Amino acid sequence: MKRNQMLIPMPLRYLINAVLFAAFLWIMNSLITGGAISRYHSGIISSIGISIILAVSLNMATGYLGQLPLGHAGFMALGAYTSALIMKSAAAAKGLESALGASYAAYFFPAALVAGGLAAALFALLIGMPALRLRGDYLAILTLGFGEIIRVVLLNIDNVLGFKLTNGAAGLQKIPTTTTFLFTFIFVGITCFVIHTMMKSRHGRAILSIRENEIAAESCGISTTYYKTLGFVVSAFFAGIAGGLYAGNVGILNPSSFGFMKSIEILVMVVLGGMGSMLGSVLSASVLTALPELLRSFAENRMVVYSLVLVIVMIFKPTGLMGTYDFSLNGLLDKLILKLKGGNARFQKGGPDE
Amino acid sequence: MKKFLSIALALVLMAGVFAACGDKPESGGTTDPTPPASSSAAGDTIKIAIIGCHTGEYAQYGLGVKNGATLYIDQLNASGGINGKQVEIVAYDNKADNQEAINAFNRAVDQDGITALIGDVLTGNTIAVGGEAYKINMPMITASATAEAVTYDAETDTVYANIFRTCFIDPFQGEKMANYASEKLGAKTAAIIYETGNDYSVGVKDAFIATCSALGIEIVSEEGYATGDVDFKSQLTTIASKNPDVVFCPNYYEDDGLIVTQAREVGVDAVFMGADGMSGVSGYASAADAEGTLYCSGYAPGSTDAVKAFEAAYTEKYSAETLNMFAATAYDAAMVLCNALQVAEEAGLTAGTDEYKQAVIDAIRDKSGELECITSNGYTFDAHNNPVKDACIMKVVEGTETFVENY
Amino acid sequence: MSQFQRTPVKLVPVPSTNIIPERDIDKTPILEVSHLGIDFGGLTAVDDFNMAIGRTEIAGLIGPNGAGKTTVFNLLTKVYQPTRGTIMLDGRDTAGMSTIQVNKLGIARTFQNIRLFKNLPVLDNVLIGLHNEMGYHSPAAVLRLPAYWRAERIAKERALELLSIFDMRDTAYARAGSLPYGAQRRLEIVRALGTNPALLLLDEPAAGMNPSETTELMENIQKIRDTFKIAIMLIEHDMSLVMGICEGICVLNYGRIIAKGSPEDIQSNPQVIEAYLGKRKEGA
Amino acid sequence: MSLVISQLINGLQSGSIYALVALGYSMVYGIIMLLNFAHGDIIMVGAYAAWFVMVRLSLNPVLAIILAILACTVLGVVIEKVAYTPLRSSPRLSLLITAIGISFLLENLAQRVFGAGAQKVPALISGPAIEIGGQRFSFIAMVTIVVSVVSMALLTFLVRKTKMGKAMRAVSEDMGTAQLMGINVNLTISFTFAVGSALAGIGSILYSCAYPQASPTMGAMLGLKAFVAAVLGGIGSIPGAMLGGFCIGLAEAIVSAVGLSVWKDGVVFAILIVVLVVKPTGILGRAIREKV
Repeated sequence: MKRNQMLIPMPLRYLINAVLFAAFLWIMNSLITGGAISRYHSGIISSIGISIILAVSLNMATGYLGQLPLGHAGFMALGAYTSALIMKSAAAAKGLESALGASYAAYFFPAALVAGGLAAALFALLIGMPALRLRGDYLAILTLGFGEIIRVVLLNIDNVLGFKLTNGAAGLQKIPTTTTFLFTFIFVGITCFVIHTMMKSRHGRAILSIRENEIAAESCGISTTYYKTLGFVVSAFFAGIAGGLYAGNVGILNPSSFGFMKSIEILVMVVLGGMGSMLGSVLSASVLTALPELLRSFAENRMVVYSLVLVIVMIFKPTGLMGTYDFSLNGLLDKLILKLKGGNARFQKGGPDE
Repeated sequence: MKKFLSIALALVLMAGVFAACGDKPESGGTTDPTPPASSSAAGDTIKIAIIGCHTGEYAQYGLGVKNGATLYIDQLNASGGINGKQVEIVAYDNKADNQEAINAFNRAVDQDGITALIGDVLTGNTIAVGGEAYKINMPMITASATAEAVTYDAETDTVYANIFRTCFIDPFQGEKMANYASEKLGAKTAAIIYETGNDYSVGVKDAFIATCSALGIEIVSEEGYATGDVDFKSQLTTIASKNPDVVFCPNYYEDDGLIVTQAREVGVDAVFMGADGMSGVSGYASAADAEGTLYCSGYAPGSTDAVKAFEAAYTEKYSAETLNMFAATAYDAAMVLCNALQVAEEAGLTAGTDEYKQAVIDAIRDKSGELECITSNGYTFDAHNNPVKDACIMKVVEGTETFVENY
Repeated sequence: MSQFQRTPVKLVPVPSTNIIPERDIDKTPILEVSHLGIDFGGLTAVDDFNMAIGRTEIAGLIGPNGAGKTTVFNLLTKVYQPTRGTIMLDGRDTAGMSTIQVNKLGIARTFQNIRLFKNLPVLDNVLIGLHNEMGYHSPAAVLRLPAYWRAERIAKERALELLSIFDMRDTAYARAGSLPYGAQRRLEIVRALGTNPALLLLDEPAAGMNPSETTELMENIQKIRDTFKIAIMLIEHDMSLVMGICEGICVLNYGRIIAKGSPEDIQSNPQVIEAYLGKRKEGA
Repeated sequence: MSLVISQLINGLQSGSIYALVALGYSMVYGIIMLLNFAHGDIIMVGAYAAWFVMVRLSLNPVLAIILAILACTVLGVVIEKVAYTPLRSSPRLSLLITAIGISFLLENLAQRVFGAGAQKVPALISGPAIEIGGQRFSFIAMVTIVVSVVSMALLTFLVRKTKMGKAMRAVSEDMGTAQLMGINVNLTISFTFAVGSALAGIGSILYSCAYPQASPTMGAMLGLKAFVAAVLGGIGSIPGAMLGGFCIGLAEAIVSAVGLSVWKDGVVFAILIVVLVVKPTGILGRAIREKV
């Protein structure tokens, strides 16, 4: 019986996807640099990419880990401020520009993004260690509180430090606008890839087992605290990266941009797409980011619609629109090959990696 | 891994949708807006954008600006437009979000081919849009963004030559009120209560403190509160114990109403002073509590015939709720901008070209002094593109806000 | 955390019994419990519980409803921390350890109210049981290094072998929650076996099974003991199962042991008959 | 000295309102283990109701008070029936997300209906300041403190001494068993929501007296802080909610009094974090053991 085997072998699957993704990046990038896609549209596409990173990373904590952190925007803020400060000081150091040429931003920006991600991850670790011992609602309220504290600190830290760091309510201004389509989507790719490969491993299964049944997970020898923290920290890391991209996209940061409202907006994307479905998160992040631009009437009633979506989805389809379904191009190819061969072998999912 | 594909598919889909869907902007209030012209503004109309927060918490400011500017342009169009060309408005709502503001600006430039911009409304949004506008030298005039950083970057000592405003800057109001307190009220001590999460409050407060120390007014207490707070009694109890001559509260009127009410409750009997955000405070505090409260404003309702005509025209067309100071400054901003556009048109330049933009910018800066504006006798701008004009001092007398003097 | 070295069960092609783990060489008991007790807010749920289980013994824990049987399991697996007494596992005191630690030391269990990972495939349920048997680190997983592929391949083979004990290989890709009730109980046993235990605790494994399923289960429990050479302790209300396969039986009533011994001893013990079987006698 | 007393009264006044709201949180959490995010927004609806009755309908304050409390009570029960009952057997996460959704729905609907700006609520209660030993106490502050203490006493009586109270305690202990014992679980849960929301209604009246404005987001931060109060006091405990409310109110007053008012919100959430880490059951709460 060969029915559990994948017809396209594993490394080839990765290769097919990598080639297609690279082709997508290249085509879109040349369209943008060539001017076929206007600055307005490419700006929205970048926003979509940032939303995707946020939704996919929150899905890690909500959909896979089964926790409800309400401070995702706080982690985004940490990443945004960290990478913005790095980019500002890099821009201020004139020597860098002469040493590395005009494209010094291309060298620095990824490093600044990763630094932003690490800052968010560090704080997630600090807050996660006590918070994740608590169950459900308490974690939600604690992360909410933490998000608020981050906002208050960003507002007032300058008064304590005695020098300008975050620039308080006026906001951090004149951040180099280095976010491009390519940067955004390379990081979208990295985010999806890392979270996907992580979830299809023993670590990912441990995280899922916590969502499914924490007591049973412990009885299987899974260190639930460790894996909760891991999931939480990874989620925060990518939120931090998204924050950095956001900072580079708008060029100005205000603490008020990262309030509770923002966290809820990301949560709506995850819930609508289906908790536990990466594809769902990607699709709903794209649609919910683009829709207000497309439909003015939607933009006005956006928040009412969002809140209704939360309630209605939970009551009538708690799994979200996509459920936990995830699309696989190679799976589709497998099916196609089977059909072409005329074999009547039933298609079955298989392998550690789909 | 396969998710990459999903993303790719989703995005290609999205891009397709965008390309296919040339969504119309909000109706600008002019004569029927012609369908989006691909040939930018070179046709029979001159396109300008109005960007601001038309929905959400600060909607009354954004709508005031939009309506005020639209009112002037409608009047202008009715009287023949600019050299026979009609001015067409494209209005975009930025939902008070920086990212949305930039998106809206890019859309106005790329899709609608605007020649100038009136906006943005909130300071943060204006700085975000200003960054983009400066890159392409797009003439821009804001009626409401009061932070110094909108037109001038202190860090690099750069003036954003393309950006102007018709409202005061934050430091100006703080300075004016400190001077007024010293000169007219003879104040020796002052206390401050301000909203920490609001750059406007912080900006005015900082200037007030700086001026006070120069004038020898002692700041006996400096209290902050968080956005959304409604209980100020603890801070006010502290202030009451210091017994200052004046209490300066550079906040929005709703908070100021609560502050004045609670202050009287805990026994503060000092004079309250505020900045332009205080306009409207009389609706949120009893006449007795608010009696004598002073603030500066960019516009004195009902003070002159021109102002009265504006108010009548405005209330005829729009709700009186949005008739605020920024509606008046936006009316002026539209007047200043249209005057400059006329200069550029008369010079025979082609809209959209660099020379055209520069001509508009030069005209705003140099040719606005003679205009009959409603909040100032013409506009002249200082080295940082800020208007040089007096503040109107307003005072709450028996529950109504009355004009005292220009100061 | 210290962890004593157990030789992991080799990848034996089940049901072959050629390779035997070495842990059964000496004859000391795998589990020794003395004076174990727990109070819930003044109420004594279990008191003075003493028991020893041999290395490859099948032991039974019976008693009327509410006697405290499941509480004993929860104490042994540290879901509850005992108020009194000691639990020695393979000669080591488990005082202060967590559920996770005692599992790593060799106690695995099933639950009275089934606790499967319902929305995951059957195979993944078993793979989660095998979690600690796979050694690769997260960077290896994310970067898909050879260590990942190797460990995953071996674990998958192992999981399928474990499933074949109960002839469940064909359901490997079905959702665990979609299995029939009996199969879910069997899957819990397979998952527990995945953690490579020295002592397997089964909480009412035959609940909800029909007589033929129960007979099959009895055979399988014995087969597991013989194959893996492990000790098994089970809570069960089905007396035919308990009397049929248990070598030692412990009877609990009101949190205390009222009788211990072989099935024959227990069946003839008057106290047990009074407390437990008495009902049946009256009804007969 | 008088400064200290004034600050204490300030703290007790805002603490009383937190306490009333915290009671509602605590009761609902105790009975269906749901963090009812919408609870704070019920207060917002109460304030708008009072405003609507007095300003738009021009009726007298007593009627406004009664109608506002009634509106809150009905709204609480309707939310429970429409949004929470269908999800009673769903995972806790779904229920929590629904509660957040309801909270947002109320806020945004209020914004669409009444506008984003604040509405001034006319004085519902007024009276002269009371002077005791040369110290001036605001009339409203005194009323607020007294009303909330009386409400708590009544609630304690209701839960301890009445048949409905026994049913509430039984349902919160074990819903299934309570049902087997012939208790109408649905009715009991609805009743709990009604009582909790009525308390929120009283809170909204006191709130409108102290801070005479109604705005769409007024309930959000108030609700969160009241929840912190409930957790601090021990969730599920009536005196705990009261104690927690006073503690939070006083903590805020102290922080403001020493000149750190900008950190007020931060301090409240820091208290929450410390409580959850050090003693998750709160000051007067008891541990809930999950059945395995």
